Amino acid sequence: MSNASGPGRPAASEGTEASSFDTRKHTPVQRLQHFLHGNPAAVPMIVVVVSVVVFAATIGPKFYSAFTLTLILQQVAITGIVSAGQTLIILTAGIDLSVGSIMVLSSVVMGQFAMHYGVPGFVAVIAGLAAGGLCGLINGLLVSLVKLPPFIVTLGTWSIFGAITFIYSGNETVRSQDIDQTAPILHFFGNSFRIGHAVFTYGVILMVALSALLWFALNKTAWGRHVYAVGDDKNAAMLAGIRTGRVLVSVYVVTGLICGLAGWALIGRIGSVSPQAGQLENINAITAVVIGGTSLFGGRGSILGTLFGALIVGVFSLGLRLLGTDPQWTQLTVGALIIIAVATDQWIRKVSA
Amino acid sequence: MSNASGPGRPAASEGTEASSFDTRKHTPVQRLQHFLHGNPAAVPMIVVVVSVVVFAATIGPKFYSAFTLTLILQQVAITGIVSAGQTLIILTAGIDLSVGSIMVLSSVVMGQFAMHYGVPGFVAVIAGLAAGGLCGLINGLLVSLVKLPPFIVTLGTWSIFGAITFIYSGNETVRSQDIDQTAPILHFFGNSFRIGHAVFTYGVILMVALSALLWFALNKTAWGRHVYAVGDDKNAAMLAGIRTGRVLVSVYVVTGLICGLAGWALIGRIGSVSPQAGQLENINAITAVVIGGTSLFGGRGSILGTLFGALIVGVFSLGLRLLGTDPQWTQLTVGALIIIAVATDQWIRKVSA
Amino acid sequence: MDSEGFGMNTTTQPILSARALTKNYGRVTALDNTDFDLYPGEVLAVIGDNGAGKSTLIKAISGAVVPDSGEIRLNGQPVQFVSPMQARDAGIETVYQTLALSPALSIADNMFLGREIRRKGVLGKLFRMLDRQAMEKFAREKLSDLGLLTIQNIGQAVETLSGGQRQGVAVARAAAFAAKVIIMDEPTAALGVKESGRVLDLIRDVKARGLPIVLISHNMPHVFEVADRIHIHRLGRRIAVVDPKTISPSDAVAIMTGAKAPPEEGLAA
Amino acid sequence: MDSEGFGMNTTTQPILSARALTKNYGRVTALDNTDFDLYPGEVLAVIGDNGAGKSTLIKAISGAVVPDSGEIRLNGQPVQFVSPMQARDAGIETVYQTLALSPALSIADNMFLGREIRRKGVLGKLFRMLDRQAMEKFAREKLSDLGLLTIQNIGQAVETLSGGQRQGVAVARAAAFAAKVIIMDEPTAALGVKESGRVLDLIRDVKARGLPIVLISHNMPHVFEVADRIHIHRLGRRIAVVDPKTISPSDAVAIMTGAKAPPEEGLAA
Amino acid sequence: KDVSACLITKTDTNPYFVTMKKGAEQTAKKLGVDLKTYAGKYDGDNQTQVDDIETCIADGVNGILITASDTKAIVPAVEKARKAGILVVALDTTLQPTNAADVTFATDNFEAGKLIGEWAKKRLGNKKAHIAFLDLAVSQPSVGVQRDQGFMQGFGIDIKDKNKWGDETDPRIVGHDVTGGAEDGGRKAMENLLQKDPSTNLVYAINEPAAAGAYQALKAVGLQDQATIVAIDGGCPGVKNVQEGIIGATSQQYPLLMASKGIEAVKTYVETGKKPQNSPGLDFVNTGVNLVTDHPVKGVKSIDTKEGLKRCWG
Ligand SMILES: Nc1ncnc2c1ncn2[C@@H]1O[C@H](COP(=O)(O)OP(=O)(O)OP(=O)(O)O)[C@@H](O)[C@H]1O
Ligand SMILES: Nc1ncnc2c1ncn2[C@@H]1O[C@H](COP(=O)(O)OP(=O)(O)OP(=O)(O)O)[C@@H](O)[C@H]1O
Ligand SMILES: [Mg+2]
Ligand SMILES: [Mg+2]
Repeated sequence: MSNASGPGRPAASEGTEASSFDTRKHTPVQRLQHFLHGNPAAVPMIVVVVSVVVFAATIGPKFYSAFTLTLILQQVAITGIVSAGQTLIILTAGIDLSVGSIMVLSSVVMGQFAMHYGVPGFVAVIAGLAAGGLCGLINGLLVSLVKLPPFIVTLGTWSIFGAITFIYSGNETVRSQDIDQTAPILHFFGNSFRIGHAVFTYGVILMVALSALLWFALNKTAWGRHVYAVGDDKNAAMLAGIRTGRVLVSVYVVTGLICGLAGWALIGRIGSVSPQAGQLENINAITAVVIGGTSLFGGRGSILGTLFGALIVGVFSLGLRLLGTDPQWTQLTVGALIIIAVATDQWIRKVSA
Repeated sequence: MSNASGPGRPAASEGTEASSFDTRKHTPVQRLQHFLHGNPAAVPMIVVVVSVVVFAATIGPKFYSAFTLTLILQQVAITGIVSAGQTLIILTAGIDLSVGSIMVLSSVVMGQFAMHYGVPGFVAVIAGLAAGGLCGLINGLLVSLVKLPPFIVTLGTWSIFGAITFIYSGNETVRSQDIDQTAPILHFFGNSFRIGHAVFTYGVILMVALSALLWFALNKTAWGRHVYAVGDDKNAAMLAGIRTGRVLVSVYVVTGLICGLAGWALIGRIGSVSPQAGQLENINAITAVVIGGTSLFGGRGSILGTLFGALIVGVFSLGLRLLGTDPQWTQLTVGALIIIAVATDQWIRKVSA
Repeated sequence: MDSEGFGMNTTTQPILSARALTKNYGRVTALDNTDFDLYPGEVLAVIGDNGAGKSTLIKAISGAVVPDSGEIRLNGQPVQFVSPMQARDAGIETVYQTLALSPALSIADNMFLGREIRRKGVLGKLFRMLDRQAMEKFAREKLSDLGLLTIQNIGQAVETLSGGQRQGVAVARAAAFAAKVIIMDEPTAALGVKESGRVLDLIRDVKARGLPIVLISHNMPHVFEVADRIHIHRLGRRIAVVDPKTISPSDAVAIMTGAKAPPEEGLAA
Repeated sequence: MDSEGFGMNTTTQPILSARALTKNYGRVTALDNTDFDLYPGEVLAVIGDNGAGKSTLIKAISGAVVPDSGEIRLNGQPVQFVSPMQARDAGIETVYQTLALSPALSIADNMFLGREIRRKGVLGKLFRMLDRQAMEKFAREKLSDLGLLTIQNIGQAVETLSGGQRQGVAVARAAAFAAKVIIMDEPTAALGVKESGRVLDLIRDVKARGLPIVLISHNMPHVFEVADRIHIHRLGRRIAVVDPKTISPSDAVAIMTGAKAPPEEGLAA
Repeated sequence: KDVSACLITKTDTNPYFVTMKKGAEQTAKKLGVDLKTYAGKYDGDNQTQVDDIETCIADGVNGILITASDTKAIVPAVEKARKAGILVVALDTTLQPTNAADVTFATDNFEAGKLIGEWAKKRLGNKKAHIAFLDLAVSQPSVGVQRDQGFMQGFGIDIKDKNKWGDETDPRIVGHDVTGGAEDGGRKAMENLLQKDPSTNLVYAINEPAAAGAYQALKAVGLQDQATIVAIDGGCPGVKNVQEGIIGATSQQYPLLMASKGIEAVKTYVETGKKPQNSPGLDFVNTGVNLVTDHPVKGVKSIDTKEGLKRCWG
């Protein structure tokens, strides 16, 4: 009666004869593939480890030092945070092209409130986060109430939020020194602590904590199950009694808030508030999610995969820079990397299906 | 026995009783909706006409002149050509983020061949078109053989082709005057003729002719039917005996060639060969296709819709400029326009289903 | 038809009834002023040609589509469901023709979709953490109670199950949670002979527990095996209600396809 | 089983046969070293539980999946189809369980998918222009020849048809173009009583034209109504071939579900 | 002792920065300096430049040469590098504040704009000006703003807020449009503004590629003789265009010079600990701007195109 080893075997294998189907020997390779199939974040994790090892062997201690490795973490923190939000959206079979615009808009709101409206720093932060949440709400309502394709909605709001940022800020960059004097809380995520040579900014902690929190929410709460269900088959989820509209709106709002957090962390990272920042953050985030093994068709993927996906890009960017590669060649390599990562993932899934 | 007016009515309406289902009166509004539903390109066409009328009424003769209206055609020609290719891809349920890169790469190849390899102009053109086709072939093989999602493939090749363009050209701009001396054929599509005050460049003619040709191919040839079938339901198309792989590859190659043509037309429009041009052409093209009413899920849409979609963006951009709107506000308006256009389209389809 | 006579000529009151339901999809009339009645404890079969509007009827009753007009009553009280959630909360469980399962989620997750059990204490209250163990235990019990399947791993994804096993999960979910009514849309369409038999057994089990059941099916032998009354649907409306003990399957089919006029006393059965 | 005996103990040669076909999907064995034989002019029914591998078997025969191992012969000649196109070109037409229609295309377009008629002359040769008129005329003829449907507008999109009408288009397509063999996978699963009857009539028509037919169905009455021989599939392989005239439906089901051992002379029927 | 340095440019697609990179590489080779090059992904991409600076710190270089995309926003990262003992050399554009960098080899972009503004004013004489502004991007990166506002000041337009364009009310302004600093954007922007005012007779272009695009638009309607185009950069294709009368005048900058001086400064600093002297009266080393034109006007110093071609880049 054991069909534990053949989960795909349907009703017919329930009888005693089923055993005859399960006696095929599994080679170690097959077992590895099976493991990889069961753990979607495993492939990107392995790629991270392998690439660190390869770069360390090639470049030596300059790369393989606590300082450099934690530097990579700092460099991917913003993208890591934004792509955590992007993962939620893509899990619902959506896509959000406006994440970068929301992030910058939030940071600009924080800067303007703190510098020009004379409110305390934490009020400015709350205003910025609220702006992010509001942008997410607009996206979410257009997607769930007006039922427009997310690609279109966020293609539109990408322009709109971007334009609002420029108009609202008057293209003004707020200087780091001024922030330090008026509202140092805006720099919170830029502060760091050291453990030996390793340097961790609070932005890095935020990225890791946020990923852990979302992992918990996605896997251990009803909301998380609903997010997967909506992305998997929206109509089935609706018929099964899930309020799909609410789930969608909540996902876009949460992502908006996460982008707001990213905007706050961005101020910490670059010091100043610049309306010009983050113009490619949407592409970076989608790249991280995709390399992390989340399906653009929704319902399949993991937040940890995304974290490793962002790290892969970070490791490659820094590694190639330290190797002295030309920026154009780095761009070429990252392009090839995206394709190779997804092809590998696909191959593993196929063989271990 | 007439169920002509109720195509959605299934088997049960075959009998004589069916008539009882068809006696509902149809108001003029309903009839209009039905017409719009049957003609997917009608909505964007109407939007073009209405917006021209509104702008003409607001701005006056500065806008509503043969010269200005043909100027809009010139301005949208490049995007119109590229989005004709993009339409093909989106009809197969794909998306091509690399179209802009392919276009620029092709134009750079033409420039380099003509200026540095001393080959005759038409050979340079052929080399450029071949480069475009080759890029399309690479995309097509990755999509159809390796079976990677088109979004990922072209996200990767977007970077790759872009990097190759810069590496290959060494960022060198070829000046218009030098082209005129060495290979004037590269400027072919920049030439124009007048009819009264209306000015038509050959680039505009190319856009219109290409759209007409693709309209014919999509609607009047087996290949076109296969493109729709593959986008509609790839598996069904395969089982019905269509070589879906070949169809997909052919679509990507044709789109590559069209991007090559766009690269040629680009030289005519801007005079010089510049590796920096066309960086947002992929977004422009997707926008035009989407506003033109083609579904991102494949199988539904039309090349004429895309043509009107490109025109809508062109009309709005120029109209808003003439109204004296700031560039920022133009960006905001175009973003809103995308959302409104698609929402309208959706609404019409829903009510007239 | 008599859109007023909610009491009809039966002594008991219907548990679930509808009057004059209409639903148009654009120019297609899926429901055309139709009535519906389900009495306590009975198995009501709904039969009709392809496209007659059977699925739309039960979707309207279960909140999955909102009718354009008409009235629905549960235990005599007018109700208006605008989402499947509301019908479910009112005790009506439905097995849809399309099953409504999420392929990538586990069997237990699917059984509890939208009514998950949370952990006791702060983990559940504050962190809203799921009680996986309790859910899996319950799911396993329900599945084996019904004797429907012998699934080893209740945590495996539904997409790894065969069509029959999936149907089993959907049926078990409805049977486990239904408080008032179970509706099944073609629960045996994709099933083999053995699997179909099990679903019919389940229907008898549920009936024995006192719950009324609505069964939509094209399979006349199945219908005549379990139904107490048969609602015949044609061109978007109920044209007759017949008693399977007094009508032959071929006559029922003849009425359904329009080859034969519905009996005079059709609606009184 | 006898993977060598291609001649078997019948005097006529099978028109289509397979030996030792195996197909694995990852860890699932869909076909397990199975055989298959179809003789000229016969209606062969294939029955089996859900997931027994029936659809996979006919997909292997029709080029829609490539078996991992095994041999297929058409008229005694080994063939290897790697795409449905090739099987079609060899005269084998298939109605898939999923119908394989393109919803957005018209009925005529669907019927000619992959074998469109081109215009005469330069328009067709050079511009490869379709001859819509000829295609629509042919499609209308075929559909009414078969008496299957009364569709007014042959240019309407398949998505506007009901399930039964769609099935009709798929069946008509296969019947119109088949030169050697027609395979039908559950052609009546989603159909009402009347529509099912028409498909069974069509099967008899086609048989009368001398073409052999493979019919996969869960519906025993249908199977016993039209089949000349019944291939019983279980756990990925053919376990018996029985004669519907000498076996009762319940015995066939018992063999199929494993409740009864296959007859000794099972394969000789 | 081994000397190593980083060069971080705004982008590596604009020929201006490509030239700068080439210049730096040549000098580095000559002086035996180990040089790695980095770049942002678009004009205004501050984030990547921050990443690049950090990488250079991790790499343990002696000096960083940077053309900052956002001259204010980059400052904290620069401070970090200086704290790590690295000599930071700002090239092309001064940081805000200028002394955030150890050394600056720059052209004053505002000054460059002012030169063409003054030239245009004199060149136009008494004719009523209709000026079209072809700017860089909607996001108004600082280089674009400085050039634009410099031009206005040189021309005698009240610039209001010096830190943004578009707030001016002078009736001579036809309008602003953005070009992305490339030919296709230049052509479209010119067409749009010509439509707004067909009597446009003066065109300010952010750089020479945009100017080339604008010329195509003017030529297409036969207005190339009505309108004078001025630009900034001084690349060889641009100077040739001045020579042929396509562009009236351009402010030439010297990226090669900046780059080689930057490398030299790093080398000297490592060997002797000395930093170069600032230009008199300035808080940076001015590598100079020259107005290149074949139509000199009184009171504005300029060089002709022959001289310009000798000193051009790219
Ligand atoms: N979402 C929809 N949009 C448009 N038309 C629809 C929709 N759902 C159902 N219809 C149409 O409404 C009519 C009734 O469909 P319904 O599914 O209720 O039939 P049914 O009796 O359940 O048929 P079957 O036996 O095939 O399941 C059909 O003509 C169908 O095409
Ligand atoms: N593309 C596929 N990928 C993975 N597994 C598959 C695939 N196609 C079929 N299978 C599996 O192969 C087995 C046989 O499937 P098949 O569809 O041939 O069964 P069937 O006899 O036609 O069943 P049914 O009566 O439900 O149509 C099943 O376990 C099924 O899950
Ligand atoms: Mg139904
Ligand atoms: Mg099957």
